[in-house]
Amino acid sequence: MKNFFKLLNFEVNRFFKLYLTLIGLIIVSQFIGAIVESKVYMDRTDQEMYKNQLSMSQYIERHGVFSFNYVFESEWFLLPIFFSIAMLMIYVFFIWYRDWFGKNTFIYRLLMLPTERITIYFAKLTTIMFLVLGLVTLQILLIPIEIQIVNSIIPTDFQSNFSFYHFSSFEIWGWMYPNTFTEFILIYGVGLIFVAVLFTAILIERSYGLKGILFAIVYGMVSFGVFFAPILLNELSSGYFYSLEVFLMLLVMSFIVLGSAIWIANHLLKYKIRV
Amino acid sequence: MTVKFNNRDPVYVQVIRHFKEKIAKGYFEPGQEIPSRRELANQLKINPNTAQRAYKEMGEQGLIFTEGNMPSCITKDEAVLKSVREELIIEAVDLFLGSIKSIDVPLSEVLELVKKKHDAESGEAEESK
Amino acid sequence: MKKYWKTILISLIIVTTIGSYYIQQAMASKKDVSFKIETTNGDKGEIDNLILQASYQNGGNIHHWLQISKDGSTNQISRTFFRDLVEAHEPLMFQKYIQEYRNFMRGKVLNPGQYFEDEDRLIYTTFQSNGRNKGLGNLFTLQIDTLDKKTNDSSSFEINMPDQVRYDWINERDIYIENGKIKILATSYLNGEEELHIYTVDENKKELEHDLILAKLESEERAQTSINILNDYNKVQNENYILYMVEKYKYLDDGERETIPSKMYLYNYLNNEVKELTIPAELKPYMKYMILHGTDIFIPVHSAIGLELKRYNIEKNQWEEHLSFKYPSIANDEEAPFLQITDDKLYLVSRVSDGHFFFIGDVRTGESLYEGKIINENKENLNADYSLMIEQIYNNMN
Amino acid sequence: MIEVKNVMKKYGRKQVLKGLSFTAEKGEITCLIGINGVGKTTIMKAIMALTPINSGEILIDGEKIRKESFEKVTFIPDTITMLPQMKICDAFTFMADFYKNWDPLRAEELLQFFKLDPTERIANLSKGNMAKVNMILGLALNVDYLLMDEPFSGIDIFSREQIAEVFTSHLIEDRGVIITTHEISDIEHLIDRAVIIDNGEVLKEFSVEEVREKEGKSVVDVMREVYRR
Repeated sequence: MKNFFKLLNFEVNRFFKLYLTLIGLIIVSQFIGAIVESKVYMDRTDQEMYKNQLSMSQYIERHGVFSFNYVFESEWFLLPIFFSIAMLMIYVFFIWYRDWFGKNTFIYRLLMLPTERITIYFAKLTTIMFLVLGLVTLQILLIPIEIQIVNSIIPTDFQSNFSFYHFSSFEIWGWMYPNTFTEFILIYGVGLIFVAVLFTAILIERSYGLKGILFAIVYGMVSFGVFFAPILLNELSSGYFYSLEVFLMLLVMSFIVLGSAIWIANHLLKYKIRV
Repeated sequence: MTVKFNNRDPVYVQVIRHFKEKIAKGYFEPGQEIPSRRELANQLKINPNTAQRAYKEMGEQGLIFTEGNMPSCITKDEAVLKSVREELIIEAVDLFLGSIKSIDVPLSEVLELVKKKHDAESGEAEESK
Repeated sequence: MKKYWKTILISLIIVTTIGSYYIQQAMASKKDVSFKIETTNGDKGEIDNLILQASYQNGGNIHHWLQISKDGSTNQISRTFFRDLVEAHEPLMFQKYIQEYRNFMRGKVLNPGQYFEDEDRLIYTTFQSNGRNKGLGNLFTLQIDTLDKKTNDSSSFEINMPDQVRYDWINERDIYIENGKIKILATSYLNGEEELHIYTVDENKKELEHDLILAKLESEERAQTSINILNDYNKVQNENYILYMVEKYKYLDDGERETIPSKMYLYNYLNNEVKELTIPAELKPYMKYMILHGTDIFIPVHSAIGLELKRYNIEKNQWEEHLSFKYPSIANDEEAPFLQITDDKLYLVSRVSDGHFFFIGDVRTGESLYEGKIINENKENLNADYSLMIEQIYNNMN
Repeated sequence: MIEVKNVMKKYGRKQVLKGLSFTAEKGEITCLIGINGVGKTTIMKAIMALTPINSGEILIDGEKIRKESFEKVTFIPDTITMLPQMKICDAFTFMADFYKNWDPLRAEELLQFFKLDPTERIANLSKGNMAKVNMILGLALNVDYLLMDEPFSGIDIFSREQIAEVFTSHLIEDRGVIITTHEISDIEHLIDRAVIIDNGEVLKEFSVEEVREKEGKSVVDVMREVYRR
């Protein structure tokens, strides 16, 4: 356990510089976005009002007040998020391959540590989740600030009130910030399983070389299949099962998939891994 | 001290011979302390186990002695020391004789030459001092 | 310890932030939009067993579903993930079915038009297409599942529709069962043509006995014609009559469509007769709001002083003098008033300045039983221009 | 004692180890000799469970390798096993973090012996110094067995001498050492036992002193014989 935390900390530190730059990028880009979008809106409003000689109230009649979607659906806001997601996706692979193909083959050291090798797997897995949740948190913290920025630019009459549960009505937010904590756990749980399966696939490749790539793909597809089997089953039986039943089946399947991913990874690291 | 070892004779044998020479030359006084086997190994760049072996042999031959866990010392036994010296001389002479046998010259002549050469060298040695 | 500060710090931030985010969420949903019914007049008892299944829009176009009863409203934003999983969002009648007949209801489409219920049976019928060969239409098999409500055992049989019954899809509207005959009212579509059918099945012979076409629309006329069935969509019990109109309309330049004089028909399950209803000219504009109730047809006419219910009795086939319910004008064009007549009771919900007016009247006597208001309890969570739509009013007793 | 019992291993079709066996005693320096690519490194990896074997078994003091074993036997590969961006001292803290039997004093001593600066980044080290640091990472662990892969290859003569010196010091004493080389002459006098390997098999396993004593042959002589066969 102690070693797990040491490794976790170690892995986090390895990514930390990059992580900070990522965070910086998001903050800067989103703040710029908030400013630019609200300025653009105000310019448009002024012109409109000037052109057709509208009073503020008349204008609001016609066009409605400022909506935060202007900001939250702008590239300024979304691109850095997608970029971060992409980065983390890449890092899921990098976090392993760097230890083999890095300038110094650090994997020697990792595999020779006097601790169960699966601990390394868990540490790396946790690291990824840790980084993801870190960014999720960052976004929660940024939103209010951005609202402040917007409201400092937009005159009060044009402001619309924004509360967090409307937040979850944009599509991606619905996924990133589900309404209830239960859903939060479930969604990020699925994320965890996804990463775990990828990790195991990577280890398969690392253990069996070229052949491994094939195995890895097969393994990946099987896991995917097993995971979605309940939904498929329900489709085929044209909705024979009630959603609660489907959910419970999914739950069981997820545990099977996750369990097997860990079991396989453990076996590979113990007996099959190659340096 | 450094020694050039050959690869064919056992290293420990070569170490012992090296010690005998030192004794004969009188670099080692009787009862003088000698380096621990670790130091020796380090100095001669040999495996500590070999050094150990060498010391063991020398102990058996009575060349060195160890009291309790005191560092080992060169033996004080004159007889042994003397025998070491003789052993070396005899070895050398045997070698010498062996080589002149092949070209059979009368001993007297040889001895002449030997004497002359020896004096000359030692003479140079004198001057060089 | 101190060389772990980064990790520890970040973890703390994550936990606290996400934690407080969801605590805040919970808070937000506590003081969530919630409606309550305020009695202004009449017998409170009227609403004791009523459940109004409704949805409201708060700006944007997301429908938030909720149920309003005398004890206020269930708020749906705070609905837990699991309440969704137990079909809490389905119409109440089906929630009830699923609770009581869990196995029978498996994999069934929740469309009232496909169900029939009386005191001892629940029957479900569905047309299953054999796949999709577009153009020529699909062959269909009619599946009929019967549940004996007493013994709770179910039986099922299938009938292959004859070859001439070829459609792209069939949409069931109503089921009527009388001594061994199952009559299915369904609209069938093929290459843009629309037909209104009565399929008669003999329960015991298990065969299609009769296929009656009530109405047919050619693909070209469908652009400005449609077949509207004016029966209560949610009624699964027998109704002897089907009231339907072939509505013709034209589009005005502002995109609104205007009904032009159209024909209204009445089909009688008992004798398979169709007859056209002649509507007095002055009522024609309101005909598409007609409501069939038992042997009466009602035409609501909203006026300044309240509501007039023109009444036509089918058996006597004559117009009888109308009922009128008096209440302050509720003329309002944003939200069309909601009208429902069940068990001789008229339920009306209509937008008024400070909420929604809720009225219950007796359609036999025409007297007002109840008047009240549905109002939003905490204004701050709802924009002024919110809209509330009543989907259906249920009476828990039956 | 490390026992390697007829270990077989394939890489794809190529049979790299063909039922190879030998033993290495604690307190002895055993040298695996053989030209490059005969599977010397593979054996070491196999001992450390860094590569799977197809058959045979490897025992360390009679047990299969477990996580505890890594406190008992360590491997010094021919590349350094720390991250380039680390300082030498960082590397040491890492070791101290994870290994119970990391001996910081000895690490210090070795740093001084090799005249290395602990604040130096590993990336900036010369090849020779990197090899030395790599050595320290292994030597400063209080392990019974040390596996060294080609510690002398490709580094400058002085570094070699320094490293060679380590072998004659208390740092090695009483430990079991397995060392691979394709160039025996540097260390001929340092080793106790030699295991001559050629394409995946042990050609001869012997104690060097014995051979010198009984047959008056040098290790190289023996190699000549066995290869000629």
